[in-house]
Amino acid sequence: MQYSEKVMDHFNNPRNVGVIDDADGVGEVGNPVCGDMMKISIKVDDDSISDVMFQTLGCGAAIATSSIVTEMAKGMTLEQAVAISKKQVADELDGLPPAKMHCSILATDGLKAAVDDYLNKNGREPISGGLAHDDPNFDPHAIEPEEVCDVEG
Amino acid sequence: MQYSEKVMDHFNNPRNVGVIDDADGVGEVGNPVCGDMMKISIKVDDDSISDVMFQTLGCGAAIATSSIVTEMAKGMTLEQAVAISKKQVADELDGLPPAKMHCSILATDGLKAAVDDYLNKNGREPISGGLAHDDPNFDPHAIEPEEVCDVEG
Amino acid sequence: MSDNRFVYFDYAATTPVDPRVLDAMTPYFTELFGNANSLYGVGRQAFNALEDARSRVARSIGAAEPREIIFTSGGTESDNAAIIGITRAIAPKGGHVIVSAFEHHAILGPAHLLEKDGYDVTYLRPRADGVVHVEDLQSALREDTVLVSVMHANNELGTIQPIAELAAAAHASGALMHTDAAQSVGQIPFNVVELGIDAATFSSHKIYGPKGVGVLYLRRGVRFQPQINGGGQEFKRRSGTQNVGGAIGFATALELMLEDQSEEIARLTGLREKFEKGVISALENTEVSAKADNRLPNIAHMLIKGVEGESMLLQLDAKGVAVSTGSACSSGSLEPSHVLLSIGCPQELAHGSLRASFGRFTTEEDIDYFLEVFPPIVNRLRAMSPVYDKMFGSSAK
Amino acid sequence: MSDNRFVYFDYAATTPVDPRVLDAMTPYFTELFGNANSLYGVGRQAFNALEDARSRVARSIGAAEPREIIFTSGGTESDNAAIIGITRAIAPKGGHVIVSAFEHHAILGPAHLLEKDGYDVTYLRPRADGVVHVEDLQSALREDTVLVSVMHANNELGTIQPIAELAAAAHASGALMHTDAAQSVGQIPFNVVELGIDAATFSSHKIYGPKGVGVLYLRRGVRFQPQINGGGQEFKRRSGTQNVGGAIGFATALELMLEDQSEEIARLTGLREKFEKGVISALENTEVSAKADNRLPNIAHMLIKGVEGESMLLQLDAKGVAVSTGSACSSGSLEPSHVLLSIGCPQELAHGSLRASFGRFTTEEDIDYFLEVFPPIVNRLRAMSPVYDKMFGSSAK
Ligand SMILES: Cc1ncc(COP(=O)(O)O)c(C=O)c1O
Ligand SMILES: Cc1ncc(COP(=O)(O)O)c(C=O)c1O
Repeated sequence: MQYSEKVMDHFNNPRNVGVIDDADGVGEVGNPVCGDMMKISIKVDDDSISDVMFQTLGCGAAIATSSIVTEMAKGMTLEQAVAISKKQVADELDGLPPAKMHCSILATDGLKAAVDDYLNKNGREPISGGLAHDDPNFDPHAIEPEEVCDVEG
Repeated sequence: MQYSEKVMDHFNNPRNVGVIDDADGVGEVGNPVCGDMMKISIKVDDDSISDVMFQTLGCGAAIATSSIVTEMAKGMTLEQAVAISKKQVADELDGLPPAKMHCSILATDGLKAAVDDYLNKNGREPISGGLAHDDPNFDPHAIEPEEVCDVEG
Repeated sequence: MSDNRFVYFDYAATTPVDPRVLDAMTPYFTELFGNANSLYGVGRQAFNALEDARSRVARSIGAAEPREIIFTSGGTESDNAAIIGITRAIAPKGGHVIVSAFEHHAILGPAHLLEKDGYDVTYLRPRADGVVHVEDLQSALREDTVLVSVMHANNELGTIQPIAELAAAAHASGALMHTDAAQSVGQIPFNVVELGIDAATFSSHKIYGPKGVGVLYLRRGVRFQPQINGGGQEFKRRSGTQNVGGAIGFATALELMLEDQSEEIARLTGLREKFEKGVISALENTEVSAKADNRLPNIAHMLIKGVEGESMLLQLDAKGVAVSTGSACSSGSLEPSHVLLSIGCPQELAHGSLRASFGRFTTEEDIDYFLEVFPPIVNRLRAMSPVYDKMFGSSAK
Repeated sequence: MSDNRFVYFDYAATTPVDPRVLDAMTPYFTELFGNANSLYGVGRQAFNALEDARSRVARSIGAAEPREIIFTSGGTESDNAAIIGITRAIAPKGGHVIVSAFEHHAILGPAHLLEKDGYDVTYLRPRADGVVHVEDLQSALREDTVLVSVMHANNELGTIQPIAELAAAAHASGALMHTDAAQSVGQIPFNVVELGIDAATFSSHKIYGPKGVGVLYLRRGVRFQPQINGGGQEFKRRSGTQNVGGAIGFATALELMLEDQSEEIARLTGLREKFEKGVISALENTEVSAKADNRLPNIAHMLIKGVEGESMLLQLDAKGVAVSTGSACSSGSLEPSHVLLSIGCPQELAHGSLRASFGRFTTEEDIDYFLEVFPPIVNRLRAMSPVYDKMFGSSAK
């Protein structure tokens, strides 16, 4: 399994780490029991994301996808932000190992949750269409068919 | 599988090769279909073996055991000659690989057959007690339990 | 603190070939290249070398006879062959097998296969101390138990198992005993007769020998169904043209391990303790994973709470330090180590495990360097976590 | 004629590692020793090297994708895995398998195992020319035939089999096709797509690569049940820490074979013809064993009537010449080669077979030397035989 240079860059120098104190919306997805968890806070200005910060506990891919998604989202409309797909996140990072594709769901779900939280706080309908993490059939362990299992000796 | 130096010596410089033209007894055992065959001819003097020669078609061990058995038999009484065991033959050669132990039966059987032939020609009873090769249950392929199968690549 | 520094703390994953081992092997690639099954000179040379290696391995582990040593392609093959080959030979129609729950996948894999084929398999749990207790084995043994397999030292925790007692219990119940000694052989005393085992697994690349070479020890008289068939090499127990150079590499590597074993035990234990104490005193919420005292000298396994293993590993890598983490299976960092779970470690902690394993070329300075670079990494990752304070911070107390 | 001369005519048994191959492998023993499954730098280097080797092998045999290449411990393991792994995956409850009767024991062994487990196995006989004919395969194919395995070139006779036609026939009947290409790959053109095969076996030590390394080609989509389980390496198809240096050795060795393949085909064919003609003209009652013209450039296989193989071999060895004989299985010189018997050779002739196989370092002078020392050996052995004149002498005519 190999991470792209771009993944490693975002992992080693994650952008927008932290919490926005007076955030307009906050999303929190994942679970420490599963090994990864993300919290994302956004400022919204005229239905566009004007600022975004994240905190993530997780593997290299979880941190890198969190970081890139904050860069991608900044300046987007809410509609655009919730439409970011896991494939777009992976592409933006020059690809992810098949076994790590699920990590991009953490990031896109986190962003969706933050947007819905903002809308909810403002008495508006959610627009994310639901989170993968809320689906009872969602299996964060599900991996792409091409996955190669690496092992400790 | 490894032959001892003594086996290799007897294989490379077999003693007593040939046929005694006026032999008193001749033994012929084995079968070209099985891959080994031995012919041994003896001169008998006062119920002792005064001369002995052999011809053998067969593997290194077949030739070496044939050669050593002629050396062992020369000067022996007929009784002593038929009592030579396959183990004695092998010991005399500093051992044989387990897979080749059956070869010493070829040599001891050949000698027994020659002695019995001599006795028979002289109207006397055979003393060898029978040949392994005459036993319908004799399996020349039977190998020692320790045998290791070597293989061509 | 130089960024060019390379500190290898993953000797339990694999080791470099010792130059002396490589020297011993080298002639067998070129001049002495014969097939050990050929009758002519260059073949006999190969055969003699192979049998010499076999005798030396037998002597090194206290085996009664060289033919109890079967050369294989590695620890994984040896494990598979032991579990399946012995069980199927003794109980072709089914029976009961016991393996510990924290065995390497090379044991668990074939155990699952046997289960699929109708055998009963018990996955015996070690206790929280990281040890399989004899009483627990005794309760698990049944009249139809064919084989018990418990590893000599666990490859993650480093805990050493009471193999002699376990073997005695297995034998008392009429079962055979296999032990996977891939992590222990060479590191600590290992004698098949003293342990009273019937079969054992070794892997060359864990002891400064070449990769792709292993040994299956099979006590004389143990019934066995070969798992790779063909030309009948290795006393008909493992077919395939033998890797003569590899066998010599393994034999040499093992002898070198034994040469200075007691000095190395002392030296590595010292390094390990320095490492463990250093981490615990530098970082809150860290501890040694398994509480048993009887552990390999060379493996430190720790829980670094509130941090995910892979991210720790990658950050260390950026500093030139190679370690492993029980949760680094790329089938997802989501899958915590089955070893930690087997001793009752909660999942959220199991994600943050760190294994540092030391070896022949590890120095005090390596440990010092690690203790310099590691705490800032953990602190940074914990600071980046949305839950660290909540779960482990002083406010959580 | 010097007694110190060493003439190696057993390249089909094994080859020395080419110095260029050894050079390519060497760094992976020491500096680049990482475990290819580890995430840190030295592990990633090993991973990259392994995957590079995989791609190069894939390219060399025309495979569609690198992941169709599975590194194993040798030809024997690949053969076993192919026969059992494919058959059991496709027909877990039984079915029909066809293997040719003159396959290597690494195929016949697992075929017998399948038979024991209730599968039907047909051992398809080649004809007297040393070739498996398509019509014969067609008659043997059944509706429930799962797998056909016919070797690309026979390791004793050197005869090349019509794999493309055989594969087409197998496919037309819904069966998969495996070929054991241990003797042919590198020697003659080999392309998995042109041959239309689903699986193939290769062995490194036959092509100047290291011993203990092989490849199983498995076309994408072919169902397979792994025969060695554990960590899930090799795309879950063959567990065990990979022998990275070995994989690189294999890839390099194969590429070197391809580099001058056509020149070597011409050169070796010339040597083989000189050898065969030289033997026939020097010695009565000798002939090439298999009549087919389409034979490997580098294997001469002859019947030397009225002589036993091992004794011939040992006498040649005393002259520094290494050859092999189909009857040299030490389970008894009494067991003639199953290959010769399969093409209808009478047992008494099969005992006297001689295989001389040539390679990269064989010269004209080697052949000349052989033709000098060989006839006196045969004449001496024939003179020592109690039956030569009777069976083959002029009086026997
Ligand atoms: C305890 C244990 N058993 C088996 C193995 C597998 O051995 P190999 O890597 O030689 O296949 C390993 C290491 O990978 C191990 O640590
Ligand atoms: C045709 C054929 N198949 C399989 C094998 C076995 O390969 P290995 O020696 O690598 O186990 C050989 C050679 O021994 C062979 O010639």
